[in-house]
Amino acid sequence: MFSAYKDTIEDGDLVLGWMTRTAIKPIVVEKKEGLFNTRYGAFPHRNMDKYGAQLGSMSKQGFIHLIHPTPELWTLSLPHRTQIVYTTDSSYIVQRLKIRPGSTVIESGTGSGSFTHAISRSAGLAGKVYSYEFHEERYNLAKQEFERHQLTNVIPTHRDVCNDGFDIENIDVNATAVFLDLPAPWTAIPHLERVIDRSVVSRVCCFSPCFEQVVKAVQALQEAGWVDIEMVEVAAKRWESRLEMKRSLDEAITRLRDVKARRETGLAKRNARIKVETETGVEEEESDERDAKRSKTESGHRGYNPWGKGQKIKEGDESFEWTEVSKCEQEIKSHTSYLLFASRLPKLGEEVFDKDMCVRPYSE
Amino acid sequence: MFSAYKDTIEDGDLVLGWMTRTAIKPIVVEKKEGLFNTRYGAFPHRNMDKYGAQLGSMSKQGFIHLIHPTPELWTLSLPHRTQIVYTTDSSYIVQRLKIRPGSTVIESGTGSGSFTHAISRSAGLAGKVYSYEFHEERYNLAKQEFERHQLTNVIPTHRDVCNDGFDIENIDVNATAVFLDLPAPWTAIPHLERVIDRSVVSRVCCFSPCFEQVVKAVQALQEAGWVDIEMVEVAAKRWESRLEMKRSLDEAITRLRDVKARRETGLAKRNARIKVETETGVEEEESDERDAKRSKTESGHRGYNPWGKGQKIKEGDESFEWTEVSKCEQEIKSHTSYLLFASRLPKLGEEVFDKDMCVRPYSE
Amino acid sequence: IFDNPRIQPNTYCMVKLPSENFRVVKLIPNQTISIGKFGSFQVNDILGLPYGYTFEIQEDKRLRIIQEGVDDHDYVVGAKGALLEPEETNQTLIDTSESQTLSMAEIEEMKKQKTLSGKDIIDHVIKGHNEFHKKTAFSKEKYLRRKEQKYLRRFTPQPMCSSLLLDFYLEKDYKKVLDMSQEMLALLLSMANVRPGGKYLVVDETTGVLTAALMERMAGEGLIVVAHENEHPNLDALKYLSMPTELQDRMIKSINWLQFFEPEGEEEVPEKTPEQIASMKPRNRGAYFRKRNRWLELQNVNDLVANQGFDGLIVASTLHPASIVDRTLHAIGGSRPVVVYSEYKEVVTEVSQLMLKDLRVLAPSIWESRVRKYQTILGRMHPSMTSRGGGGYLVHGTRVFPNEEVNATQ
Amino acid sequence: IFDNPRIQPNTYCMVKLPSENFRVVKLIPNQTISIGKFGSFQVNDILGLPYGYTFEIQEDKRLRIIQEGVDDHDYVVGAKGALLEPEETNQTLIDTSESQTLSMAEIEEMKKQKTLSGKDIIDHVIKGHNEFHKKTAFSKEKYLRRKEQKYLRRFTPQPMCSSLLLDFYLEKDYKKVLDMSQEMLALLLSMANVRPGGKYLVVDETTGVLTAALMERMAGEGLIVVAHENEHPNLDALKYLSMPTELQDRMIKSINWLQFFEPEGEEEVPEKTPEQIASMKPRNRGAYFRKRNRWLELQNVNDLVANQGFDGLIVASTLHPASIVDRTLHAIGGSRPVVVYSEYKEVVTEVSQLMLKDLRVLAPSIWESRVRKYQTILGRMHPSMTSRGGGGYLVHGTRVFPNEEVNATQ
Repeated sequence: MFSAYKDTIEDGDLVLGWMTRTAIKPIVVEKKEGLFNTRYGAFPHRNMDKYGAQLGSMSKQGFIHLIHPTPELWTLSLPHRTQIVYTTDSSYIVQRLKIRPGSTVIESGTGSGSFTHAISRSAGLAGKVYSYEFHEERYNLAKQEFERHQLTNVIPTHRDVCNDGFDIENIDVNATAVFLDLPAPWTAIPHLERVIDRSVVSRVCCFSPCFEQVVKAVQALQEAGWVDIEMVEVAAKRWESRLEMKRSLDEAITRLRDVKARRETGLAKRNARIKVETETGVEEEESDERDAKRSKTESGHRGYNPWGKGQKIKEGDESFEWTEVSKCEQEIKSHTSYLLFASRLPKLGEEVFDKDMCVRPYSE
Repeated sequence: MFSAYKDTIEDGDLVLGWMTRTAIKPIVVEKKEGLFNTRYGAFPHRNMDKYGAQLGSMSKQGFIHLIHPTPELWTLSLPHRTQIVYTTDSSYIVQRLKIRPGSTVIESGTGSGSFTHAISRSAGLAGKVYSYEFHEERYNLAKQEFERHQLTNVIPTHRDVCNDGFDIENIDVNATAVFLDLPAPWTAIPHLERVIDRSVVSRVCCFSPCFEQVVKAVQALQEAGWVDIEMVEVAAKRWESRLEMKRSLDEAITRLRDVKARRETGLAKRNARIKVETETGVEEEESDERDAKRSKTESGHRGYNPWGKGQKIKEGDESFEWTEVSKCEQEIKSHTSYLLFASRLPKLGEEVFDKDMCVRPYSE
Repeated sequence: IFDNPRIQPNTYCMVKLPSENFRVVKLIPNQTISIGKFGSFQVNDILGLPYGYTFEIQEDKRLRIIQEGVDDHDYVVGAKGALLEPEETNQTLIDTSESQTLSMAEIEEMKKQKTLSGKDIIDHVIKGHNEFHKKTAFSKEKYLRRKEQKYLRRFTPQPMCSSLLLDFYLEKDYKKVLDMSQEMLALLLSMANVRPGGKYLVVDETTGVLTAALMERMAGEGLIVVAHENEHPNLDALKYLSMPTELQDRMIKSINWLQFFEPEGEEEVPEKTPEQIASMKPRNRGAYFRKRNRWLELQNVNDLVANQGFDGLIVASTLHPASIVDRTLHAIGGSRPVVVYSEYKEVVTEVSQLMLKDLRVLAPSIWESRVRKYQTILGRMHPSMTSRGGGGYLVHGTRVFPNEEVNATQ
Repeated sequence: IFDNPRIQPNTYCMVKLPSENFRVVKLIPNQTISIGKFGSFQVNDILGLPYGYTFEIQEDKRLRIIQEGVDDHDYVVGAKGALLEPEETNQTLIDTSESQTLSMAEIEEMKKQKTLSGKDIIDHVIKGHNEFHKKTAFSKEKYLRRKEQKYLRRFTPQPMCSSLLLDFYLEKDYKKVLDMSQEMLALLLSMANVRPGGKYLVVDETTGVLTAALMERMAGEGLIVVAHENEHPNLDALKYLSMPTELQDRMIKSINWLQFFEPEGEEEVPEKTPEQIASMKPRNRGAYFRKRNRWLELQNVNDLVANQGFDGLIVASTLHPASIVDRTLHAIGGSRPVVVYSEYKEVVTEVSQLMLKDLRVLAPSIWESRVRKYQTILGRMHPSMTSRGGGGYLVHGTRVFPNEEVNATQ
């Protein structure tokens, strides 16, 4: 599922049932008896044929889209999204750690396992992802999920890496990329030396919400011989495109002229009526009140109404002019965590140097 | 100058000679003999009549605009702009510190005096700005400038406030707003108690580039009884509007079709020629080369050229379609300083409390 | 000048709640003000006290003043103590709804017991949470903050000002202030060089918050001409400021776009002689003065328009701003700022493009300012995890007089 | 698979200089490479060594490896020591050009003396600066960094990769990569779900950097079809990667828009019988195979187009992207990502608006990601004072199949 696309949905396949942007539910297809019940209607699994299809509910009242999982969409479908590494962070981490097909990666902790999916995808079937989790229940859940999702390159381990390190019995981990999402990364950093590949450049990223954690991690990295230590933040914003009605100044003036004319007409009428009323002895106050009400109705939406005030206008309605604008999401994630990167350069053999610690002079 | 606008330029007035966005020079007008020499030409002061005027140079080769100073434009005209408080920071500080007409403000250090101008403007003639500077030369320069600019509400003081505090002999400072742009604000904070107005809410802003400075300042503020301590950052971006040419897919296809047709025509001609050449014995290679050159010319800008390639097109040229876009400045100021705000609540008289430290029960 | 450091009767006041939300209340003496689930307090108890203090509502309705660092942040700052150890891990935490041994009904019952303070309830809730001690510092912090927001019966009166009005409308309905952030308002005021004595032509679709901010910066001197598209401008927000009506009447003049562009269309109200006035019925006399003053005001505004008498053009409008700038620029004095705010960058881009082509404006630039707030707690400093998107954009240019002779040769 | 941890002969290499600038060099054995004012080095001296180490050019041209924390940041990190005390003030500093007692000529002379290292020169310059000890920590830091950039004869070879290529083009001419930042490239690769074995339809106007990044993520498996508007696509950047030509030929296929939309216009190259081929002149035989292969490739691409065979559409183009999406969407498989990058938000907004109206795309969103780097020096941590503006935007949607029956009733 996560290592290649399918077109046809078959029994046992994972489908994301897309109702809205914020309501995406994973479905494991059982064509015989499966039924996906939502507030948009019921969807029998037997109707799920094709990834990408728009599927009508049994009652034809609603629909969903049948979406193929990707690590990014999977992240969106998780119920508890507070602990996850967002795509803007995770994509940057993958690029900076140079996680490529064939890479060996360490991740700790596993957490919800959502970032593990992204690393697994990028490391490919030729790569390996060692994912450590100290919380037993979370470890078990993640392990089951990785199996269900056939992330065959992921090796989950139940471990407190801060105390017990990253070594795995009988396995030479030899990682080139390390991601530490731990409350106290500085306690785990010294253990890395044993499990990174010292014949090439290794890279680490510590993911910490607080500044003070970063400071301690920097110290630990320096002490452990890591170089090119750099902290960054990723600031992400999502936008939606929209159409805003273009209201012209001339229309506003025309409308004011119209309102004025109608008020004056009303006033003239009113004066005429007052004259009549005075003659007939009807109280002026009462009539004033009536006039006020009437003029309110008149100056409502009956006159020149260039922008459809009081009407229900659909965005983009061709009777009006529109401006294309972009609108930022209402609430932005202004901070996820600080990202602290560092590299560990490979060991140099002694043969490289001469006695002055200079690179051995070149000889043909 | 800085407390009200003038329309007419008179002797002794300050004019900002605006050449470009990055070349703005202050001029003190001496109508008799003054001459403003620039690479855009020479501009005799006697021609400077009106603020806002576009003034041609003597040789009519160039022009400048005669701009009325404001604190913000003055900031732009300073030669050394590394030490200044940028307008996006300064405007926010003024708003958060509630600097209003009549406010008494403390500023330390004076620095280039550019922020002093903004505070002075906002505090108005009814307000006071006590500005402290420890660097004697800078103090002298600023003092002279404030006098020249008639910032009559500014009281500059040469002082190391960290060691010597803010007291001024025979003056009851009683400030309600404090701005500290110092390397070690925590050393100055304890001195504030003596000079802030304890009958109302006082507000402070510490402006520090490094995180570690902020941490120390937070400690000092807490110890000195300040509350509502909040650190913020101001991120500013400047954009320019631009027109980008809209290049349609159909035009691209038409162009490719045109190129192909002309190549095929060329090819047909060439084949015909080869036939002739073979008969006449001229070398094929030579002819190939000639053809290559010719076809290069042909496929250049002679054919269908929907976007004016190779021509000099002015942005917005009406022969083409354009999209209105905004472009961020090439280099943004991604950090100026951290802004640390806090409030000092007024002293409460004992009469406010009852014995349980509750507000005295209400009695008619 | 309309700022009073002490809480005054019959004024509006912002009340900050533990949830960080604001509520606007009018302080009518002898009344009781309910702040929802946070309880209620007597207006008289806070009158005359300074703004800014946090009060806790006691079981007997009396108010106790909270001292920051002592009572306040009991749990959060108290984290310096033993409660929150940042290096703890939550290795063994199993957080399900069963972890809380207190039932909703029990908690509700506690809330009704007036002898328990919010702090007491939180203590009980924590004790009832089986797994609390296993949480990491961060989840403890989050959990406690959520509980504080739910149970603490505290409130902080703050004086009304343009910044709080923005916060208030942004929360209620951000369209009412065109999504304008405090920092963008602040930037606008500086870029427009607002100060006492200025004369500003203003288009204000921020329910009057922009005009309120100008009033704060002008301190009773100068003129604000509000141009608008309806019969009256919507400056509702002004009512929340404790500003004398006389001052508003003197400084704020309104004119609709028809009156602005077609002043000749307004019927003149000719001056009457003292004799004529003396002979009027009192009711008619009042009407005459009102109309006559309104007429004189309009003439005054039209004089400013005709004589480039404005010290700045400030536009925050959904009515096509590019046209507004194009057609009102002639009223602005030389070297004065022109500032246009919009919720959308696309709108200010269009204005900027127009200004770039218009020789009457120098150096238009689009500005965006965004403030990022931090959780400012020693040992656990970090930027706020979430914040409002948006905030708006502005374009600033300077009104200049093109020199035709110069531009012909360029 | 084309990453080699050791420096290889005849490959391109990025050389980082003390000024933080990059230079691209080709490592031809036995040659000397000049890195401008920083000196020059022998290619052979670094061949076979790992990337990432920093070398200092000695007076005798030999290279010394710098150890970070020992040799490196001598002054800047050394600031932990006595040199820079952060609480110092510059109260008495008078910094004029006279403060430096060394003349330009003297400094130039020192630079020519091969026995002096960059560090020695900086030491001299500092000693020659009368007022240096009076500077604040910050100005010392800034001053030293400037001098380091000027005098240190150091360089760091880095392996070529898409990220460095972006840095390189952004500095040289950002238009060549459409102002794309590393974080936006990274986001694009994730949103497009790029992985080994995928088949992507790509419009690449980033001089091939985008294609290079795809190649890195695909490791030799899958297909990249590059659609373009000229006779050949511009994928210049690929040449800098040490990637076998065979691999490129196998994985990257190009097609111009005319061939894409009017495949019938291409003249068929019919298969010849073995006898026919055997009877051809060798030169003609080569031409036949070339043309025939090209023809088969085009048929293959057209088959993918006709059968919704692509696993993603990735557009980074200045040719009207909304039309490109509209008219190529039919070629993309169900539930596959559609990702469009542009330097301008206005352009992706238009694409997003089109997608919103097009039932073939689900949930289009515009994304902006901006990385902020910090000066990561303990005791003086702060964000970089300046950084590049721009970086670009992308819109992401998912290709779906509208159900006409369902949409008719909605």
